[in-house]
Formats: sequence, C-alpha cells, structure tokens
Amino acid sequence: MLGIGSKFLKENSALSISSTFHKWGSPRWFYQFSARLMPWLAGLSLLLLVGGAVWGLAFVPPDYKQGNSFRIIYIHVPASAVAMGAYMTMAIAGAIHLIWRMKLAAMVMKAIAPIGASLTFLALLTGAVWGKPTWGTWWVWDARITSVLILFFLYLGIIALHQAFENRDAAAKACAVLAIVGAVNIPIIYWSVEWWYSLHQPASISFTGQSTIHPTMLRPLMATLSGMYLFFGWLLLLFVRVEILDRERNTRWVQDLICGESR
Amino acid sequence: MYFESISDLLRMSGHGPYVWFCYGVSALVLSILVGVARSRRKQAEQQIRAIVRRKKASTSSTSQH
Amino acid sequence: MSMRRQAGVVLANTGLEVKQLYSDRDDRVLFADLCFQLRAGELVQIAGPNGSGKTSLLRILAGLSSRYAGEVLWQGKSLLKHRHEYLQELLYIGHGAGIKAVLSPLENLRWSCALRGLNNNDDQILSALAKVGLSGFEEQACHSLSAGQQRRVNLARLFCIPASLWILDEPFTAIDQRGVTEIERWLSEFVSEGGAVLLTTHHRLSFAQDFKVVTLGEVAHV
Amino acid sequence: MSESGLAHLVVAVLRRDVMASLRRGSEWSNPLVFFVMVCALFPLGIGPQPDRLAELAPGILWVVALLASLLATDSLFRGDFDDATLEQMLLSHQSLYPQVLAKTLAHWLMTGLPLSILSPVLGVLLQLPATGMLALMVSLLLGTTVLSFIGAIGAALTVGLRKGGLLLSLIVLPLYIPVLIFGSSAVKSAVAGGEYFPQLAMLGVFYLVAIALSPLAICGALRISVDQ
Repeated sequence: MLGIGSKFLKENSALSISSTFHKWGSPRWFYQFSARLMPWLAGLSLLLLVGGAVWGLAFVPPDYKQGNSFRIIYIHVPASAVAMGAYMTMAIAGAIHLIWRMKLAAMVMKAIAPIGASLTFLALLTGAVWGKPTWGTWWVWDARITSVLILFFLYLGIIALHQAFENRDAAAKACAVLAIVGAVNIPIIYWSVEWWYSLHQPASISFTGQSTIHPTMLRPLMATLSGMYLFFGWLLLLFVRVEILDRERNTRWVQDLICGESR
Repeated sequence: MYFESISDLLRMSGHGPYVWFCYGVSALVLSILVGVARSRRKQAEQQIRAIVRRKKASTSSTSQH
Repeated sequence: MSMRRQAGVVLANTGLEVKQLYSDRDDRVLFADLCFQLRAGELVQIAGPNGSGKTSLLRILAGLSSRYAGEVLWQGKSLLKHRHEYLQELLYIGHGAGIKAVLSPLENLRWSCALRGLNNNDDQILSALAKVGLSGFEEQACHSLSAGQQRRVNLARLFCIPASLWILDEPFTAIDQRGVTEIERWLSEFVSEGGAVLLTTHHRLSFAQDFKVVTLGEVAHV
Repeated sequence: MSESGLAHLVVAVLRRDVMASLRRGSEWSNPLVFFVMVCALFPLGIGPQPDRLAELAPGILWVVALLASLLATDSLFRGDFDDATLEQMLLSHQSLYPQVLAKTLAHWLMTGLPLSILSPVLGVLLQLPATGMLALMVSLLLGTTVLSFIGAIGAALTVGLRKGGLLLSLIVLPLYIPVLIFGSSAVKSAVAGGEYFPQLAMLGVFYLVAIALSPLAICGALRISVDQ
C-alpha cells in the first residue's frame, strides 16, 4: 500500500495526496474525460451565442422607452451574470482545494480568474456604452454597475495575489482563502451598495428596469445567457487542460500524449 | 427581421455604433481568451517536447558510454 | 525537570518515525524515500551540504510545512491527525531569531511560555536565563545584546518549556567555542534523561553518547 | 483548554504586542501622523470654503481613516514573520484562533483606537459640524476594528511576500467598502440632524461577524504563508 502510494506520487511528482475525489481529482482522468466534452460545449455555446445575438439584434422589436440601444442587453446581462457565477465557482473550487487538497480544484480556480475578470470587464464596458445613448452619460454610480466594478476589483486582487507567489501550491491556497473571504463578503457588499444607492437615488432613470421587459425580448436573452454559461465552461476546460499539461509535464502519460501526437 | 434593410440594421436609428461596438468588443475579448488558451497550450507542448528530447539525449548518451 | 522524564516514559516505544519521505522544491528533488527513526534517548544529526533540504526536512517534521509526500509518525500515529498531542511534546528552534528585539529576555520568554500554557513561572524563566549565562541581562532589551546572547535567549526556551522532543536548526550559530561545549552537554543530559533530539549543524558534534547521522543530498536529481 | 488558560493566553499575547508597539513608537504614531497630514491636504486641494469642506468632511475623514488603518495593517504580522516568532505561535499546542484574535485587537488598540480618539480634532479642522462629532467617533471606533480584522486577513496572506504593501491594498480595499458606506453615512446623517443609530447598529453587526469569522481566515492564511 505504502509502496504503491509513493511510487504513484513520484510518477506524478505530486506533493499532495487526493483521497476522497479519487477519480474526479485525477488530472489524467479529467483530461481524457473533458476531451470528449469539449466539441459539444463549443458547438452548442457558439450556436446559442450567435443565434441569440442575431435574434436579439435583428428580429426583436426595440424597447419602447430605450429604443434600439437595449439590444446591448443580450451581451451585457450574460457577461455580468456569468462573471458573478464564475466568482462563486472559484470560491467553491477554492474551498474544495483547501478541504480535500484536490489539485484539480486549484487548477480550476487559477483558470477562472482571468476568464471571470475579462467577463466583468465586458459587463462594465457594455454597461457604460449602453448608458451613453440611453441616459446621455458613460458612467453612472448606479448600484448594479458599482457592484460589478467591485467584483472586477475582487478579481484583480485574486490575480495580483496569485502572481505574487513564487510557489504554486502556496499561491493556490492563498487565493483559495481570498476567494472564500470574497465570496462571503459579496452578498454584504452588494447589499451595502444597494442600500447606499437607495440613499442617494438620483432623479434619472434607474438601470434596474429589466423586470418590465417583454417576453419576446426575453427569449433571445435566455439563449445568449445559457450560451455564455456553456462558453464559459468551454473556456474553463481549455485553460484547465493547459494547466494540467503544464503541471504534469514530468509524467509519462503527458509526455506520451504530446510526443505521440507529433509523430 | 424587424429592420427593413441591412443599412437600417446597421444604423439602428442612431444607436447602431453603440450596439455594434459592444458586440464587436465582446467577440474580440472572448476570442482573445481563446487565443491565449491556445498559445499557452502550444507553449506547454513545446516545453514537454523539450523535456522528452533532453531525456532521450541523456539516456542515449549514457548507454553509449 | 520531572515533566520531561515523565514524557520520556511515554516516548519509550517508537518516538518519531519518518517513512518514505519525499519533498521537492521547484522541480528539484530534495529527498526521496527518506526513512529513519528517532527514539527516546537518541540524538539524530541531519547532515548535508547547503541546499540539500535540511531546514525543509526539519520544518516538515515540526509540522510547519506540508510540502511532502510520505508519512511522519509520532508514537506510531500520523502527525497530521495527532498534531495537538505532538505539539505538546515538541520544542522547535528554527534558525530565525525567535525573539522580539524590542522586548527583554524575560518578556520574550514569558510570552513563549504563555503560548505553551505556562503562566506565572518567572522563577523557572530566570533560572533558565541563568543557565544559558544571561544573569543580569534579564530586563535589558534584546536588541542591545550581542548576536550570541540573542541566540542564547532563544535557546533558554529549552529549559523553561517542558518537551520530550527537541528539533533544533543550527543551534550553534553565533555561539562561541565554550558555549558550543555547553550546549553539547545540555543535549547529552537531555538525551540521557530520555529526551529525543533532532538537529542540523555544520559543526563537528562531540557528543558523549552514540548518535545517528542522516545525510541528505545523496539522492539523484531528476 | 480551560477558560482561565484561554484568558491567560489572550492577555499574554495582548500585553506583548502592545508593549512591543509602544516601545517602537513609530508603529502607533505613524498612522496618526498620516491621518493628520492627508486630512490637511484636502482643504489645500479642494479650497478653504467652510461650507464645502463641511459637506465633504464625513467622506474625507472616513476615507483617510480607512487608508491610515490599511497602511498600518501591513506590519501586523510582518515583524513576527521576520523574527520567526510567528513559528512559535503556529507550533503552540494551544489554538491559534485566540492568539490571532488577541494580536489583531492589540493592533487595533495601537492604531484604530488613537485614530478614533483623534478624529474630532480633524473634524474641527475640516469644519465638520459639532453634531457629527459623536457619530464620527463611535462609527470609527466600531469601523476601524472591522477594518483591522479584514486587513489582518490580507496581511496574513501577504506576509511571506517581499512586495507585500501595495498588494495588500489591492486585495483588501474592495472588502472595506461596506464599512466605508455605513461609517460615512452615519456621520452624514448625524450632521443632517437625522437618525444615525441604524448605521451604527449595522457597523455593530459587521463588528461581531468580523471578530467571529475573520480569525478563521487569518489562521489559515498564516499557515499558508509560513509554509512556503
């Protein structure tokens, strides 16, 4: 038992032993499993994203108040929703990494940070561009936009912390702690910002008017929203797979895989 | 289609530049992410090939001695 | 030091056991398949050149580092699961200062003792300071002491904190020749009382009893 | 661990940290000097008109107090990390939680407390109406404690890194936002003659949650930082 354990570890040049998530925690298994999943994810997400965007851009009637600028919703809302969900996923992956010492969770966490930050950036940018024709200004300190801005800061903090560590294991653990602390704080932050905004409510129209949206406008949104979730999943797999190759580069299976391809 | 012509679709009664800019930037950012993942993968593959090459070179040189 | 002897009886069975320990740093293997045992009444010296992983090994065994694979057992039980009991028996002195420079030796040791649940034991602290040759310096701020004296303040913990296992990283640093002989005598006394010592040093140990040497840096680099 | 043992431990850690900080002096005086200096910059930047300053004073005082507390936080564990006394804390068989709690409280006693006590003086300099003074002090007393505990998480995460300072602010500042919102709002309400108890109550909730939960994260972060 002991002999097998140490041999296994040396082969993987691994420092931590994953126990509970034996199969799911095995990078090799995950790499092979995700390879089958990838084409489906890519195809379906592109279909939904492009289809939903075309539908929303060309076929849906404009909003009676905002006019055509509301069509930005089909990219703005999916980006902000997925960015938020990505942060929570990152925190959950961090918790799994800390509790069960699962290496794969650390890789997922590391991979999410840049994707989530990019999506948050998109949400901010599209929100600002949406504001200009609709309310006549690029930036409003609206509760929702401010919250997205803070989410962006949280992502930047995680990325900066990860880069500051030289040691990969310590970086993953530190980021896991920070992600969990951030996830605990996010509801408090959002609620505080909401409260703060209600105190200073300006006379202009609020950004949070989406409940009045017509059902015909909602259907393309459902398409792009689910498309964005799937696309996020696909991107995440892309990044995690690279991370697996990089971390396991001294193992036999990775070397066979890469050099077998080239032959 | 809701719009009467392609140029109508592009103009969107004045909101066109804003809307198309948003979609353009989003497509750009998402494809940059995919590109980054791809280039990292190539880099990782190259490093692994280099490791294998070094390993082969060292085993063949020791067997010759 | 009755507590120590009492602990020594408990230690009598297996002590500290290292099984197939593996650790690496930045893809460089420090040690692999490292196995040794440290029983009560034994001293083990970890030897090896700079960068061979001596300090890393001691930090793993002290429970400060988790960057390893393999097993470390204390009294036959895994260190990870019985950390609390293990820490009650362990006294680790790393190569850092271990003292706050703005505080006096007495204040430093009061704090160190409080961390181990020992309170109002000034008499014991004072006698420990006397033993390491710091009588008269008890109330002076540590930054006004010499490097060797500061090291002695840190080593005074050996005499006011009861433990059955000492892990010492380069205990002789900055200590003069006479002091080195003194420390060797303390180690010898501790071992003959049933304590266990694990230490690294570049100094040639002259030690009354037999002792084991575990040499690192002899594994092939990957 | 018995209750008296726990109390002894907390008192010993508190006493040691307060004593060390008092002897060094700069540790508690520098944040204060920073607080005063930056507050003095605002009239120079905005202009000396009393009514305009009075309007901005709650926000300015709170933001500057927050920054002063943030700057002080970096040194919270750094000294102990550098002289390896942090290892002793981790290797104590007694729980790390009360030690960290005591350390952070000691840090607040040396930074947040003097800052809060001094704040009315700066309030006067920034033309804050007298009705806001009590709210300013109480909100800072509660708020800086929360800031110390949140900041301690960041300090523990970055203590092993050479370039800690700026990174610490990046990771901690977003987490400070709720405290800032409710703190400055309490002062503003008080100045406007309104009710400010709800905001203080909210800060009180943050206070309790921060004291109860953040030491868990700090302990984990310290173990990670030492294990590198």
